[in-house]
Amino acid sequence: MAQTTTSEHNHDAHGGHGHHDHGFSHPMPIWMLLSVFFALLFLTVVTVFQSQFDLGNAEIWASLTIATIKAALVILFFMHLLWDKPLNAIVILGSLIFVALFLGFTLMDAEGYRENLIYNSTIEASQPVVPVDPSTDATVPAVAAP
Amino acid sequence: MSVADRPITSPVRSEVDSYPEHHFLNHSKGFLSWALTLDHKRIGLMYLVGVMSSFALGGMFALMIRIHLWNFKDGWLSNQTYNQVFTLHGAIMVFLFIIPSIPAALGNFLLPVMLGTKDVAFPRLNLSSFYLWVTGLILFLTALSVTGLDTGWTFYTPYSIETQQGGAVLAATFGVFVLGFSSIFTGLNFIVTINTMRPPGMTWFRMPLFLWAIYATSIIQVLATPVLGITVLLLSAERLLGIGIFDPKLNGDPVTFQHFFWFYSHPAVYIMILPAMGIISELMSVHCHKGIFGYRMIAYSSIAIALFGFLVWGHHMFTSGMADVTTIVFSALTFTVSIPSAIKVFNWLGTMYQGTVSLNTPMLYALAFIFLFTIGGLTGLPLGALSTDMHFHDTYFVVAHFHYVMMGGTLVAFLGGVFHWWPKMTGRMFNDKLGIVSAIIVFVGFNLTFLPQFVLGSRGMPRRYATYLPEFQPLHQLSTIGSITLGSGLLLALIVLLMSLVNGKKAPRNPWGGATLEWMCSSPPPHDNFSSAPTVGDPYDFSNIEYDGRTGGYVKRT
Amino acid sequence: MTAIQENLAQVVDDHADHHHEHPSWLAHHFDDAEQQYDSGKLGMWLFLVTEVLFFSGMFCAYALYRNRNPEVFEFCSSFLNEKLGAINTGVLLFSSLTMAWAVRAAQLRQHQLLVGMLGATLGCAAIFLGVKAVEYSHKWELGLLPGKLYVAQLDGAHGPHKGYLEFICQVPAFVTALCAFYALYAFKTKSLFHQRVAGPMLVAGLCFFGGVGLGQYLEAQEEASKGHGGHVAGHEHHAMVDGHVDHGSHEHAAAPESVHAAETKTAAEIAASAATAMGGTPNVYVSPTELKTPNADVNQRSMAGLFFSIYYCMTGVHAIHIIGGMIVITWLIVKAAREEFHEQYFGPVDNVGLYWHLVDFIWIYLFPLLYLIT
Amino acid sequence: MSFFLADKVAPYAWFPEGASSFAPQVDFLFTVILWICVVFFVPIVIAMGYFMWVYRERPGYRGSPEALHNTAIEITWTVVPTIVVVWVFWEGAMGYLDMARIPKGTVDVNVTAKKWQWAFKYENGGEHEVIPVENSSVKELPLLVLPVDRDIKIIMRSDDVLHSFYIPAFRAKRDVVPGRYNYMWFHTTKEGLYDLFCTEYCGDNHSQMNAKVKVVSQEEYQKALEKAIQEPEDPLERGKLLYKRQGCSTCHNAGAEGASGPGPSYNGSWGKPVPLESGSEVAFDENYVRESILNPQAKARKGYGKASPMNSYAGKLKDDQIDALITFIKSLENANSATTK
Repeated sequence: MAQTTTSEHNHDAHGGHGHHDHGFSHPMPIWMLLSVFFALLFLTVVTVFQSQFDLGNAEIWASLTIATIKAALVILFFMHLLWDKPLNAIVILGSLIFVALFLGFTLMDAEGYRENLIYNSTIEASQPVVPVDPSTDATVPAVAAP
Repeated sequence: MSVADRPITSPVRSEVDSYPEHHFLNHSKGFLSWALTLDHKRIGLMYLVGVMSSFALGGMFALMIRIHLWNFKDGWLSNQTYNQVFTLHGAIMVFLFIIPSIPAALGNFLLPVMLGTKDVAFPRLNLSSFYLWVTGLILFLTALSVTGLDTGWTFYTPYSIETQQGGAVLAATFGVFVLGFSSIFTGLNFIVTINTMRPPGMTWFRMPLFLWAIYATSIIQVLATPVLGITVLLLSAERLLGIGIFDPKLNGDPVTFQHFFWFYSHPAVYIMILPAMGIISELMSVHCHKGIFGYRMIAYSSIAIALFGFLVWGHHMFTSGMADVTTIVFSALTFTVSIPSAIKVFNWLGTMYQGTVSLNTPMLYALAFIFLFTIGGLTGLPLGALSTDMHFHDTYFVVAHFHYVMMGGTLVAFLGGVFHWWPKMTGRMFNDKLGIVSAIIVFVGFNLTFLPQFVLGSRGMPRRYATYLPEFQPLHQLSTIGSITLGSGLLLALIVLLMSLVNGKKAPRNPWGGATLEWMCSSPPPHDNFSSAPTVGDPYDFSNIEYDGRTGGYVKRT
Repeated sequence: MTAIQENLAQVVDDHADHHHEHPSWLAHHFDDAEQQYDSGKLGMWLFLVTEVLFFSGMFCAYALYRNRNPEVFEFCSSFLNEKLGAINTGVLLFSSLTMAWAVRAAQLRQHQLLVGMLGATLGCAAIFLGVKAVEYSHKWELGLLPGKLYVAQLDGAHGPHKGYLEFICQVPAFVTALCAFYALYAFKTKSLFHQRVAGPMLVAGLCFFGGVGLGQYLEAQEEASKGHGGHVAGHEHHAMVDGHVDHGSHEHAAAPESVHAAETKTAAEIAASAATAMGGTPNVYVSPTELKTPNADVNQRSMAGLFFSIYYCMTGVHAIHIIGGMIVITWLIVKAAREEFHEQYFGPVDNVGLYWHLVDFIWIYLFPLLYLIT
Repeated sequence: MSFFLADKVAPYAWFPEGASSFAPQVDFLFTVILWICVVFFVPIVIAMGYFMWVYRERPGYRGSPEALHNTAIEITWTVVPTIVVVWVFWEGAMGYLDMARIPKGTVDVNVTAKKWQWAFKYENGGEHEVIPVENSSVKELPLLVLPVDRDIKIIMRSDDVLHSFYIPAFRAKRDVVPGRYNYMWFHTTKEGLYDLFCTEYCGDNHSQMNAKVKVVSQEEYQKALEKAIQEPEDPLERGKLLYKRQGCSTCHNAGAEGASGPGPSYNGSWGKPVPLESGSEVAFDENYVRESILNPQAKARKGYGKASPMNSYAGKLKDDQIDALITFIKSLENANSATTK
């Protein structure tokens, strides 16, 4: 944390990438921007393609993995985190920890009391919304009561 | 002992010569110079006025509740009105008073001065979060005036979806949303200021503990409040469109709402108490004229509390049908929080040891805090332990517990802080004798109000009851008497402060003998706090600070 | 929220008049440019943290209900046109590229390029919104609405309400018109500054309608493939099944043989529906997915309705962030046109860039979660 | 402090008399915690007062600024509380697991909570009866009869919002959550009449949503079960009974009984024309009453459209039960509201 104090500014915080002529600014080389962009595009195509096959549950993980790779590219290069002060990296990664905490506990609990849930309760709001079955012109009965 | 012995605040002191010609109060004139100010000190004062008036409003509701409960039935309010009153009492106190009280009001005024900077990092953001707070206030007042909110401050679904007071619920949820962002931006501002704007020499471990507390608080504000934002946003979508995510009628899950809500609202408890602990650390050391005991332990425990605070929200839901494993995990984590709090209390006592305790108003409030907060903390044990909580949950025991922490803790510390820094903020000394009287009345009234409620709760009196069993009546009446005492004590405190503005002696630079930076600049401080970066020393080194009869305050021996 | 964005970045010219030793772009309470830059940047990262946690709530709801009844999500995601999703993903990625490039341009004092890049970003944002407008209006016409409002009949019949798209487009049309007038004024006065500002704004306005056109073209394609399926099923005199092929056949629409697939499935479904009708357990719909999952009553407010609640919340809040971003970018264009940025002072561009990339970041997850995973 | 010690002097000052197998464990743990609190709190206060006095600021006295740190003592006051809370947690968790693990061979009771009425259904399908209470904000309360010395399992459902089922004497509490079943159990140990509260805020009459629990001997319990299934022959009496048992009385006032609202009163409205929300009028007759029971919102009375909506009783009442209710309401043709509040 120390290197964030105004007293001790050092450009090493910018990952040793020279550019001292630009002061503390650190322009990204164009080739890098473009290659990151095309990598992202490629990954998008891949994820769309893989969604054509039915992989069952694996599909979720496949898509999420690809998405995470893309997200990493965006954060590291476009958002410049690779050359940024470590504190900023800590900040954003820390937030992910708390997201994990939040989702983790809530989902774990929801899974825990799942068997107690009453489904398709015959409360008005959850009636099926198809009023009439054209073949037998009679109202389709509500979902069976528990 | 007679008050006059203590030279510090005695009214018969020689004329103060260090009163500044130009300071932030007379830096510029006119309404706009306040309404559009970017000066953190003025914003802090505007917050101070704001939170104090919303506290008055919430307190009024509290008295209405207590008076209604004088009789076990046929109180002077109808059930509906009673529900609306306790809802607004809770909502106003939590969202409009406690959460912004110390960080936004005192924090805004003190943080840059204690840190030795000219201002916070983002003055405009600072001003806009004040106006966000005002917007939230207005929305709450609309909720109050439209139909009256009757959901309880927790907005539990599905009641908040089904209640007839739809307009009020909408107004209030939007209000909470806006207030949430106000609080986020304050926290964000403080974190950045402390990280990037510390002057040379102000290392992390030369920061006053109040700043450590504020820093820890800000972390919580930034991390937790957004979840509240999305929760109330989804809730208002429930009301407007019926999206059903929290509505069992649409297979939505009300328990999930409680998870969402408490993921913010439990850490919020630490948003409320951490800055209070910070204030107490300052008050104890300054008024004992002795360095704080175990500086690093207190600093670390603040951060520890902030982080552990995120792991325990489930203890608000022990009976709500959480899965058993979650329940037990949360109970275990709950106890981890109690340790750092205990450490702080012991350290404050250690600070008094061999000190030079000046028993003036701020110090008495600080001592009251230690007494009340200890009770509040200890009564948390039976609530964290699962089997006993099954009995105490949602009873008056809980009510008494969190009032001991929130009010006996945060409010008392807030008052102590206001008295402590009042000379710095206004440049006026208050009447210390009357201040002491107010502190004592508040202390007595508080215990009279809330001690009986522990017994009520353990005997099974549920919360949020407009009518109750006759056998509970005596204790309720005792509590009501206490609440009136408490109210009058608070009123007296307010009068003392206001009187000082009229006929208070001009305050010296350093009336209490503090060693932190805010006492180095004049009272009230100049517009830019420090013309040049101040020399930073150990914030708790009192060895060379001596009383100076000519100024009626303390000076640093050079 | 945009006001906040401004505050975060705008602090830089905060009452500079008091302090003449400071350059106009350096706030009086900062010692030097780097301190100001670091503060702004840390502030922005912290704000992004709040954004992440803000969205996490909705991701939590998604995970919860998907995990609770996956068949609903399988069934419903077939209503989402993944072509539109993919196009939008590409558009957002490109806008991220231009935004990052804009930061570089600001650092290198390439003012003309900077304005261009910001304009491009603005345009992409507009295209994205245009496509979204088509998606939303189409779903509303089908009655695919959140929660209580969900009234989809699944017989392919569009609801009574038409012309949602026109309704949505009114505001953008008005804004574009304003931009056009502004552009006219700019070119009349020949002021380089006004031209630099008005140009991108007008382009962006037009881009929105470009996006609408694109979206409608792709939706039309879908309609066509559906129409065929519907026709096939039409032979069966079973309106309900008809609808089912419509939506069920989304995932097959890509390849021609899918139609046969749809046909064969259709037969199976009639049998299924008939059987269940006899059996008494009521079936509100028959879908290809049903053959996999016994749970047949997905087409209710409490099932499909819940999915669309989550869909609209997530994409809606994301869209609001896009609009916010557009406003801030416009403000940046104004500053860029004044050539305010240089290697000592490019914080605003950098910070808005961070915000914009985060919006992209969120979408990178939304796209597969909502459109792809079936 | 004195009232903490009150626990010693008067054994029942602190808790209501325990009547379930949970009570001993809970009371024990609480008493232990109480004394832990005393052990921590009293020294703290004494030290505070002592320091306040001996180190007070006075002429000619200046304290030493040393003693800012003492590793040994700091470790002590970190470790000791840790050990204590670990024990407290363990004890509490064990007690909780006992409450959570429902044994076999229980006496089951179905509990349905709705605004603002508890409904109890026994294993034989019988429903709870209603007993009058004096000196309270309500006139009568539903009565839940339980056998002594048995494991009781409570199966809870809510019709509308969150409620919470709490019997202080049993030290047992569990929220009743709409959209799911919640379960709890306890082992009754003492005969007697106990209070049952709703402890989760549920709206206007939350504080009147109470009930009485009567723990009786096995034989009496059997008698109660038989009594529970039979309804009186006379339709009027039967209607009166249903009016209370089905919770009509929580919203509608009839004669001098029942709550005055949110629902309209039955008094003196029979046969007269009723103004509706829709503006039209309808005769208050068998047809109207029957429809209002089965589909309450169909013809909402003028001024009651905004009241918290009544749930349909379709499927909950048999035809002859509805007829009995009609007879009862008919009997109120000339009754006038004696109740004020």
